[in-house]
Amino acid sequence: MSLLLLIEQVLNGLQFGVMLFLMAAGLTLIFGVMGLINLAHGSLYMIGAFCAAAVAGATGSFVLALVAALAGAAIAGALVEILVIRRLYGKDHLDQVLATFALILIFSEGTRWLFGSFPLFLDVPDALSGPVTLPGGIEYPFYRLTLIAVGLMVALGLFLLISRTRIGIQIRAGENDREMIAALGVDIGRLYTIVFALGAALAGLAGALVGAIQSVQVGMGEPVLILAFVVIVIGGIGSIKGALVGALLVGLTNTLGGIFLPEVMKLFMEPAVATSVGASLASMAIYILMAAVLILKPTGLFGARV
Amino acid sequence: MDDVVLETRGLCKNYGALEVSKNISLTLRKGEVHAVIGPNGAGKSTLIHQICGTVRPDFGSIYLLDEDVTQKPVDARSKAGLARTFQVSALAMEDTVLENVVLGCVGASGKAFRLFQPVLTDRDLLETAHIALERVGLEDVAEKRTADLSHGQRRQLEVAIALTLAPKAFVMDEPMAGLGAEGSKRMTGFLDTLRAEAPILLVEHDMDAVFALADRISVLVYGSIIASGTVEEIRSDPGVREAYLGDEA
Amino acid sequence: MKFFSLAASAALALGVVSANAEPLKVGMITTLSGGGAGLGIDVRDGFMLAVKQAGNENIEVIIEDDQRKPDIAVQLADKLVQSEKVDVLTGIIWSNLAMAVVPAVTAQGKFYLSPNAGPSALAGKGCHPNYFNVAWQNDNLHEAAGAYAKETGYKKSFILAPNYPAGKDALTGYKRFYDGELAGEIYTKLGQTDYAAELAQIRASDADSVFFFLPGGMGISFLKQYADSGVDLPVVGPAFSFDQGILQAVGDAALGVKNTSQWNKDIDNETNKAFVESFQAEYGRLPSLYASQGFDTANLLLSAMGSADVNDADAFRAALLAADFSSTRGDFEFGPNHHPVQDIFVREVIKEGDVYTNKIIATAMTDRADAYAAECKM
Amino acid sequence: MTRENGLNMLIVAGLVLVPLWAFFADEPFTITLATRAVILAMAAVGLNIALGLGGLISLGHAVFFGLGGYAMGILAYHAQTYTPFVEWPFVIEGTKSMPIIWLVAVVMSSLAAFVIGLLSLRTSGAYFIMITLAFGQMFFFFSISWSAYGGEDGVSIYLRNGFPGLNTLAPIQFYGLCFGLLMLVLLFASLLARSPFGLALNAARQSEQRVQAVGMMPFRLRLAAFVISGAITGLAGALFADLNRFVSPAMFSWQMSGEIMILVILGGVGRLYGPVVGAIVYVMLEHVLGDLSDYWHIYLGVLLLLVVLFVKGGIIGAVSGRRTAHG
Repeated sequence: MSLLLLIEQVLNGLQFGVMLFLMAAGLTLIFGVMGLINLAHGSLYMIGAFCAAAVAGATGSFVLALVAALAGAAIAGALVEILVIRRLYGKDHLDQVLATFALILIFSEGTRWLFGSFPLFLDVPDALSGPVTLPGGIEYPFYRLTLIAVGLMVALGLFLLISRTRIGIQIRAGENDREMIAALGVDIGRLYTIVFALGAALAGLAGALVGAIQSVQVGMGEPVLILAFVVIVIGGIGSIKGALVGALLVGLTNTLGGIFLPEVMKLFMEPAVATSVGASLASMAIYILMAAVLILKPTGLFGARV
Repeated sequence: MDDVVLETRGLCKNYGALEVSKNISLTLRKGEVHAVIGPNGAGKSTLIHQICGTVRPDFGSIYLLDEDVTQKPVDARSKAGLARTFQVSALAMEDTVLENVVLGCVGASGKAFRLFQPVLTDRDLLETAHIALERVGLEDVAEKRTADLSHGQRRQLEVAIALTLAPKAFVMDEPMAGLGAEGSKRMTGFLDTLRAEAPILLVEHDMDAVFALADRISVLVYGSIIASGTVEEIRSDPGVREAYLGDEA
Repeated sequence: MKFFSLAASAALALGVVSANAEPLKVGMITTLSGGGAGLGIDVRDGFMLAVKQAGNENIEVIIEDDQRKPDIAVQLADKLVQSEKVDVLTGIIWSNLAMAVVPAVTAQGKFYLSPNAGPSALAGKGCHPNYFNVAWQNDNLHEAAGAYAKETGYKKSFILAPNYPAGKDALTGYKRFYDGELAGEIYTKLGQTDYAAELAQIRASDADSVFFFLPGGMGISFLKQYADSGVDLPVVGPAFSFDQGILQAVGDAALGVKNTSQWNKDIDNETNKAFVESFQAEYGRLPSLYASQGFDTANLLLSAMGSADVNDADAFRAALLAADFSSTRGDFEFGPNHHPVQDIFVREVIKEGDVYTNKIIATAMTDRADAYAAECKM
Repeated sequence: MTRENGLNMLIVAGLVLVPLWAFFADEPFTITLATRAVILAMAAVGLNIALGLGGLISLGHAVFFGLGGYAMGILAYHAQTYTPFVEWPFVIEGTKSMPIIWLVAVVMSSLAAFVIGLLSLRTSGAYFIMITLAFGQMFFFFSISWSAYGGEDGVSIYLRNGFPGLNTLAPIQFYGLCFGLLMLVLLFASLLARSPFGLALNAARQSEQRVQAVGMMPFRLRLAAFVISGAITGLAGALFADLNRFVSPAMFSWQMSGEIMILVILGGVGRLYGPVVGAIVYVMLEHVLGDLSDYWHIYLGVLLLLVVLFVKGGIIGAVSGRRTAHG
């Protein structure tokens, strides 16, 4: 395998990881601040993609589609927080898991009821379509490159938001000591709604961005949701830095594992079997990674609290 | 010394730059109550954690009946004869008082992996449990849910569970806290009789109780033992008066 | 108690019970909710359109949703057989669900007509006199793709499919008729939606063509990313990723792609024309491959009903085997293992006005049966 | 007799009478549904030991359910194709005998639970939920690509396996077998809850420190509970596969884990009969709502949400009026 191909594959892993980060960041924030396990986060991803597809279909503008995705997911997130999630903060994880599982059912079938059972169309905008040639002669899709850039910018923005702004201070305080922020005179209810909507918006953005190169359909959120959980658990629940590191780890493991494991297997067995066994191992790779991390560090790489 | 039951030798523990235990050596002998006192933040809790095994010391060792238990986990120390009561009650709040005490009996009897005989029909366990309850005066509330007990009653329950272990040594973390004057007095009387069964390492803020019970007192300030001796010696130690007792006496 | 009996009798029933004759009861188990519901809905709509057009009062169809879960499908089959006492079952979309349901159902003496799934086990050693496949054996469309690749003169194909039995069958089927070299052979994760890594491998290889089998959302994702990757090799695939329901979501990315199918809306015969027209009129959308299969399945059944009584199993079986109905595909007959012997076409994706659809450009295989018929003993 | 006990007896009576009525009324499908409820209940009773007594929120119990299913699928597959399961170093034949299949199912799922527990119980809280989920996904993806036993297609068994002295093909007899096993498992679970082990496990859930301080290792208690829990769910898996005469990777999916958990929560966590009520209600809902609309998942979702938000202690908690399961 040539070096150029390897570099291209690393870029692919990076792009996948960065998109996972958008999902995982919201998930980990919500867990960190409110102590909530939100299985319905994948539904917000789906809502983002559907909003984008609907608006892009109506207006033809990708920028408007992204705005719609952000707004749609944020509004859905805020609504759900106020109507349902709010009542779950005090409850144990078990109730949260069940209630948010119920939300998945409602969102998925609701979306199917509104948009039908067939996938929706959402495409890469013309300005970003097609490949570009990178230094060294690598041809790489421009859109994916853009995704990496957008993801890294959002990550940077999140770090700035949390380290520099007033709401960031409140979020950090909330992660450390819930009673403290009440003592600081912060309206906790409002803070929680904002954090939830922020997480939802990030998920919606990810859904719209990824939807352009994938299939916009009901149920698209759950596989990503599970991966995002793997990410935040590897990184340590509640840690944005952990989410970023975990997302890149998972992205790279997933992409590179899929390429190298079959090759490695070919050293031991005949090609046809190796391809199949290697592919099976590759599909289990990230879960093996996660189990290994947890066995060595039971609270993840950057996690403090249990 | 043959009659030493529990001993720490040169315990050191740092949390980053903060030294919470500095070379702590102390002994607990047969038949005595050895009180450890000191201001808040002096490192009393960390000391107890190390003795009971929830925190590992950086240096130094802990001996229980001449056996080095420094590397042993909590449950092994308990099995070896160390009974502990907690500062903040650690009880199964949803269970009844009796069940909590029986839990101690189960641990002591090694019956934890019996899967079939209902625990509340095991006569041996029940007898031990009832005796323990009677001794601390909780017999009347045996069937009550633990969550419904008063703060003082939970203290008593902690002691009752410790009794079921028939330990070689007690480590008690503020057993008087929240008891009130009357309860405190009764607990003091009870602990006074208990020392004959097994010696008590007592961490306590209630100075009346300490002076009434302790055979020896060690004073812990900023992670170090600054003085150790009989009640009289400590009362008259100028260093102690200055560092600690001064404000309270 | 009341609850149970209520539940058992509250199934959706269509058709009118005729006064003198006991109507033939058909149980349809198909996927109507959750992922993949689009396919089940098409099969159901195609089937019911034929039933409606026939105006036959002696047929009663009970439709159940399997949610694409094998255990639910088995449970529904039990219900239809035990409580509803149906004579014929049909409707299942997915091979794994078919494998869960069909052997047990046929063992109980019921007829099963498959409108879609055709796993190799049921075509070969596990064939059964009461099992008829009206669509295709699973390998067929892949074989046709391989034959087309050979015909076109591709010498180095890069082939990929998900890592599950149908995926392996697909690659095997393609290789059965394709005789060039392989530039690469990849099994992807089932449900995978990002194919960047595979596309990089395709680009890095010296392939002259790409064959893929990625049903549902996987195929949509692959095609969009393929179009965006700058790889410019000809693509061949089975019809599943270029179906009417899916194409609109793929858009321009699919234009020009060759795919193999036993049906298309432009097959020139009266039945097909009427079917396409009436389906559009009834449901307001173009019919899909699956709809045509549902439609044919119903017509096969109706034709058998016309000449035999379902209670006389042997006669009814013979009537089914005769396949005396006019198919949307034109010629239609069954082979000895009760799987179709039919022509398979090559289609190209085109745009008609605003709608993406297919047109037939060639015939890949004529009178193709399947590779497993010889193993079938019945 | 408390209201909860009364309710429990009512449930048992229902589980006896409804299928009997269905038998005489010639409604075999009702018996099939009841069998499904009883088997799912058993899987959930298994989970309830880890979840209710041990406080271990496992989102990976489908692993054991699936292993039980595959134990049945693989053994019966070899028996029906007359191929030995293992040829070397010694020949092991497949079997169509339920008792042997159950034994294998229980042993396999216990072993898996032991290994998974050993690794997972080092973590707690949300991490435990997620690591068990990860193990589930590993098994799921492995089984999908394991072509020897059908991969995603699964394994189909043409005839239900046999039990000495019974005709398991008759729905009522197979139901009786499953019901009998459920009763045995419930008896075992009730003994376990009241045993010294149950007391200690339950206490470890409430205060880990306390249990350690009286000389027991919470880790070992939990591991034992996890193994017992996995074994019961595994047994249920073998029965479930036999009910469907089919096993596939769907039994390993995380939705399956979630479903088993829903049964427990719906009925009441930590209550002996909670999983049983949960399973009965769930199977009925699945059935009734499924007929109402293609979009019945919405109703199911809303219903579950209402239970979580407004009904403390699940259905049993609501009916019996006692809000907590213990004490």
